[in-house]
Amino acid sequence: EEPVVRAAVLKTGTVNWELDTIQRNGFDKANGFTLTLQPYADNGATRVAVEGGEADVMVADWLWVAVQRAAGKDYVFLPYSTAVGSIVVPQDSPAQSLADLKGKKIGIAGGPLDKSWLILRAYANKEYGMDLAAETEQVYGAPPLIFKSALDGETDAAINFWHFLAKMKAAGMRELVSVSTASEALGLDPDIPLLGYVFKESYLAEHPDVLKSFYQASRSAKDLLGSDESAWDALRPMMNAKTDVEFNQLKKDYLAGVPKPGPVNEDGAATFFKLMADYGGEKLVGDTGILPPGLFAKVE
Amino acid sequence: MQNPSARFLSLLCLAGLWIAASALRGDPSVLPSPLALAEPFWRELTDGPLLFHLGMTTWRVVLSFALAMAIGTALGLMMGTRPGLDKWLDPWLVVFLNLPALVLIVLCYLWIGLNETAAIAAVVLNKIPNVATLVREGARTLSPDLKAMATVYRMRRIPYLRHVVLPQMGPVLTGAARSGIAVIWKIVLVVEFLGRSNGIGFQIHLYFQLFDVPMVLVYAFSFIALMLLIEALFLQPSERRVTAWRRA
Amino acid sequence: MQNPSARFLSLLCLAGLWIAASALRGDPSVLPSPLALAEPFWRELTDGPLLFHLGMTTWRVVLSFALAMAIGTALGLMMGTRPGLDKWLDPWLVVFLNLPALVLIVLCYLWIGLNETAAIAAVVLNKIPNVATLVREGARTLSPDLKAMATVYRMRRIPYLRHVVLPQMGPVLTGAARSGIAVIWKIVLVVEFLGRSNGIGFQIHLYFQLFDVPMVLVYAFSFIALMLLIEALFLQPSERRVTAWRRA
Amino acid sequence: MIRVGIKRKDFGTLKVLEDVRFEVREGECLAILGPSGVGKSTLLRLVAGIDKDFEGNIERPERLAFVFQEPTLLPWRSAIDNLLLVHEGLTRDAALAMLVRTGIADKADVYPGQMSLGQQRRLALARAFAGQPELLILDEPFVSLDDATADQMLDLTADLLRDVRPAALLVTHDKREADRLATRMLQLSGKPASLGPVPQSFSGGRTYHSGRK
Amino acid sequence: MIRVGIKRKDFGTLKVLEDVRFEVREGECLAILGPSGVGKSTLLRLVAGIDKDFEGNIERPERLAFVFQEPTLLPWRSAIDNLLLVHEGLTRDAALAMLVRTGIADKADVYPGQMSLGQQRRLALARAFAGQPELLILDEPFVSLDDATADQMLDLTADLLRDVRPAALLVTHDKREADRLATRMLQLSGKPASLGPVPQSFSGGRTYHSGRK
Ligand SMILES: Nc1ncnc2c1ncn2[C@@H]1O[C@H](COP(=O)(O)OP(=O)(O)OP(=O)(O)O)[C@@H](O)[C@H]1O
Ligand SMILES: Nc1ncnc2c1ncn2[C@@H]1O[C@H](COP(=O)(O)OP(=O)(O)OP(=O)(O)O)[C@@H](O)[C@H]1O
Ligand SMILES: [Mg+2]
Ligand SMILES: [Mg+2]
Repeated sequence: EEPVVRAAVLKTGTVNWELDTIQRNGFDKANGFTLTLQPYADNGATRVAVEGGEADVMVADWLWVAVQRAAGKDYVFLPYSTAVGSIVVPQDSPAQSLADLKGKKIGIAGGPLDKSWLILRAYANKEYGMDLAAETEQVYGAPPLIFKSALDGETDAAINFWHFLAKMKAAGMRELVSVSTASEALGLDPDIPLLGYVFKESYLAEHPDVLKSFYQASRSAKDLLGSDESAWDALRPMMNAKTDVEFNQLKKDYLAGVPKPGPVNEDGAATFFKLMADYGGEKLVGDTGILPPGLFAKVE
Repeated sequence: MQNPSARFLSLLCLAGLWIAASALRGDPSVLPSPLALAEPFWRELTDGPLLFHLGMTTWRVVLSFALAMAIGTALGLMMGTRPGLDKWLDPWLVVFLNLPALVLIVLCYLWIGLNETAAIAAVVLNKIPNVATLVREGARTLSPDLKAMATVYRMRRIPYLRHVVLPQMGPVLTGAARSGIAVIWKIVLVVEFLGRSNGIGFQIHLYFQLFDVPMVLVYAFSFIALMLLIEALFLQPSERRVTAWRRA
Repeated sequence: MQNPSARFLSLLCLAGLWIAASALRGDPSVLPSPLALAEPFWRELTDGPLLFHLGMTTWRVVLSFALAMAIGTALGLMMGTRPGLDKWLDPWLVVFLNLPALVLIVLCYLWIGLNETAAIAAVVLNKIPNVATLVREGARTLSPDLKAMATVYRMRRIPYLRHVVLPQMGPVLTGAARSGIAVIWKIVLVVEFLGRSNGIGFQIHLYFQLFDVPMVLVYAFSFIALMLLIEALFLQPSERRVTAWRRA
Repeated sequence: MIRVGIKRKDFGTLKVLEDVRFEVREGECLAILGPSGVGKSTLLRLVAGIDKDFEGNIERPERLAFVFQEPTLLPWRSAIDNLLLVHEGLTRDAALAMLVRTGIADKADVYPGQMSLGQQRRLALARAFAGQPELLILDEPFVSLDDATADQMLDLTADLLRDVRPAALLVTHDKREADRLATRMLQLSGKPASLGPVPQSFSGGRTYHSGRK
Repeated sequence: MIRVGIKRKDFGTLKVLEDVRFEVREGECLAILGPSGVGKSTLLRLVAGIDKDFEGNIERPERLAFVFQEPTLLPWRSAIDNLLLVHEGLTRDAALAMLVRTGIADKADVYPGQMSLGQQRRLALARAFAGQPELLILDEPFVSLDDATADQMLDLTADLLRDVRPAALLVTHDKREADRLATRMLQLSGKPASLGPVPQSFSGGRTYHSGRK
């Protein structure tokens, strides 16, 4: 009979757009499995769900998955999105580059280990010889609070998750540097998917076909969203876009983050990992500092 | 309240203050006026899932409350009346009292599984030490004279607990119950957003992530309204009955 | 405890249970043994930022605790002794008592700004209704006879509060303080992870995001250890002194 | 019957009782006299088994009744409930009859806090008499009562002693009460206190009172 | 001096006092007699201003002392602190002297719970006498005391009345006490109660007691 794939998702997460498209268009059945969604209100809950065996797949960033794998968990990673953040400033801010943020206050949503923040630190160091962490003041906070305090001008610049960034840009904030610009300047492969679906190897061993069929379904959904405007209309209610500007910004940024088909560039990933280790330290990458083998699922 | 209208007027004042504040602030996305909440509230109530989520949360609150109060009271009574036991259990109480809700909840979910049992267990474990602490203090002040009286007249255990101990613990218990239900509901919120797919906590966190302050308030206040009702219809009348002797 | 060794032994038992449980479970990433925590704890303490974060959290806890207890006690006393006032303020109390911590914290951050004042205000506002509820119940049981005595002998306000009211409120206050400090610290954790850049709550959330259970436990237990020390060194001796008359 | 053999009773460094030995048979009433603070209440508490921290041993029957020096009622239960809750088999009618005999039938449904102290004391008496005690202990039961009421209560007690025939222990400062109820009298005195005969000056009863003025 | 003019005092439907009017001057002592539950304590509470819920008006001086029918001490403060905390100007020596005069000097540093009831009552007396009251109210102050101790307390009270000359109100069931201390006596009786002369049978004092046996 058809295997059931239970996905633990953040109810507000963008991954719902893709999974909903899969269900709506029957891409799961077409690929021989049934997809069910378990929505949670917090990312941590999705981790607990998969770890505890209450769900089979979740979305996580690959660095985290790498560290967990290095620590002995049998997680594997299937690319979902390359979307990265950027740092934004108010429209009328005098800042033109990271160097101008010296002595300013930056609001950061993901905490001190946020990937975007680490890449920007590396970039500032390389471009301007500047220690961004030391020469600015950081305010960490929940994404909505960072969103609000940036709009209110309480902070001089902000780094937020990408769907909040889309709204901030729609509200008139200006992108100072995009993280993809920064990573290119650092010689990183911009196609490395930062977010991905995470399965347990033990689960995949019991359901050998699931990985491939899930990947196919995901690709079908992405293709449809990339080619068919009307597919988006179905998603609009769940996108929480108040204006057309916001809606289009979200759509654009989403499509920009669709990874290329095909296997992940593992050397590029290793370089990336090394860089993160330099800036994020052991906390972020675990005590090995080496990308654990077998992390990226082989589907083609 | 002998006078329900005072209750009502007082709530109106609060709403008035709120309206004034929101007019002063002038940013409905951050401080919407209560009037602006009426429409989304009505929509969620009639068309939306509010009742379903409220039901789930209430059920969790009621169950955990009953369990936590029962176990916590028993534990507190024992610890308050038996110094020998207290000496041994007290450090445990301190540990569990100060274990962060987040930690306890995550551990419960990890150990028991991401299910209803774990959710309830997490809330109950969170709350028991709290109740036990309060009840223990109350039990320490039980009148030795009444105890002597009950001993002499060979009162049995159940009538003794019911008519001698319980009334003395009354204020502590109502205090513990009232603040307890509030704390429990707050923990249930956390439990829900950390690992349940329904309930007010789930919805509040959801709308918080969407930065929809009005909806956050709609859900928060739906439970508060329920509590105001329960206060007015059950807690206060029963408290009034139980403490009648004080005012007589 | 007359006998600190009982305290110590009892904690050892708890640790023993934990070691056994973790051995049974056999998955150190989910339930590490306390022995496995010793090394990272020591590292964080000597090399790492543990002391800094613990300091920040403790400072917030102490400040909010002092404010919340002072205001809450005053409010509770007034409400407990003046039924007229109680009638008016009670519904407000219920509302604030049941306002979810998350909501209050977010609102404080939104209205006051993402700063320390907002953080402390959020905790204090969260805790005041709790203290007030407990103290109010205690105040309702104040002995009318002693009050009559104090009236007749024209005792002044301050000695009256100190020598007549306070000792009667003793058990309620120690209960409120003990459970209060625990609740406050839990709220501080939430406040820290939602909008502060340091403190135990910030660290716990960080490690929770990394799903690093051992480090989460290290940080959680560092505060618990502090509380155990405070209990043993301050709370219990002072409680013992204050309640000496009961055991005499 | 009770058999009391107390070797010593201390409160910390304060020695209160030493070598107090006596027996009281069914139907007997032993009155204990003695100055304030000598240890009378302490002795009664030992006899009743409320305080177990002493050297010596005491034999007592199962069914006790104790009128404490203060009323010791349940303030949150009505007067009649204070009888009914304490005595399991007691019927409402019997309880009411006892309230009638103690003269507080009109207070049956009010709380003790709504009664005068004398009425509360009578309620405590009613509670003691409502059972069928094998051992009756009375610690100054008739203070705060006017003479007429005290007289009624004395009659009531005498009736109970005659009908139920418990072993009885009565502490009082009032010679008339002792004369009326007791079959024997002993004086508690000394530091630590022990029992002895009542001094002659005392047994004269009313003649003593005249010396007061 | 005090001037009492109570029109009526009810507890709900229970009418307790009606038309109670009297005056007491400095140095005078008015004894109030009456059966248990008639309203004596209620009257005293009105006079002291503890209970303000009545019809009528009462003039009273500022400095009061009240010996309640029950000791009403602070159980969490030592005996001597019970004096010192209540009377602001009182020196430790003066307080101790008062404890000596009431015969409980050896209990100065223990808690009330560690004292016998008679000792607690004497502490309450000491507290009342330690100030310089302009109005002294005594609600059955000498019960639970043996005759010798009661005698001492009576002497002490007489001394105070002579030296400090407060207006005094004494409730008692004991005719001897009233004879000894009071300059006037009134009887509270009836339902609702009002004041009247003491009936003849009572004023005979000891002769009455003989009728008891
Ligand atoms: N708080 C109250 N509520 C209702 N009734 C009360 C209250 N206090 C006293 N009473 C009633 O008022 C009457 C008078 O009581 P009070 O205490 O003044 O009597 P008393 O003369 O002092 O008697 P005793 O000599 O027994 O102390 C009694 O019948 C009593 O039941
Ligand atoms: N819990 C206690 N701790 C210490 N001392 C106590 C305690 N209870 C009583 N005492 C002391 O023991 C002695 C005897 O007290 P007890 O109450 O037996 O006296 P009593 O003979 O009943 O006096 P009274 O006639 O005044 O009631 C007193 O000196 C008292 O101070
Ligand atoms: Mg005694
Ligand atoms: Mg009286």
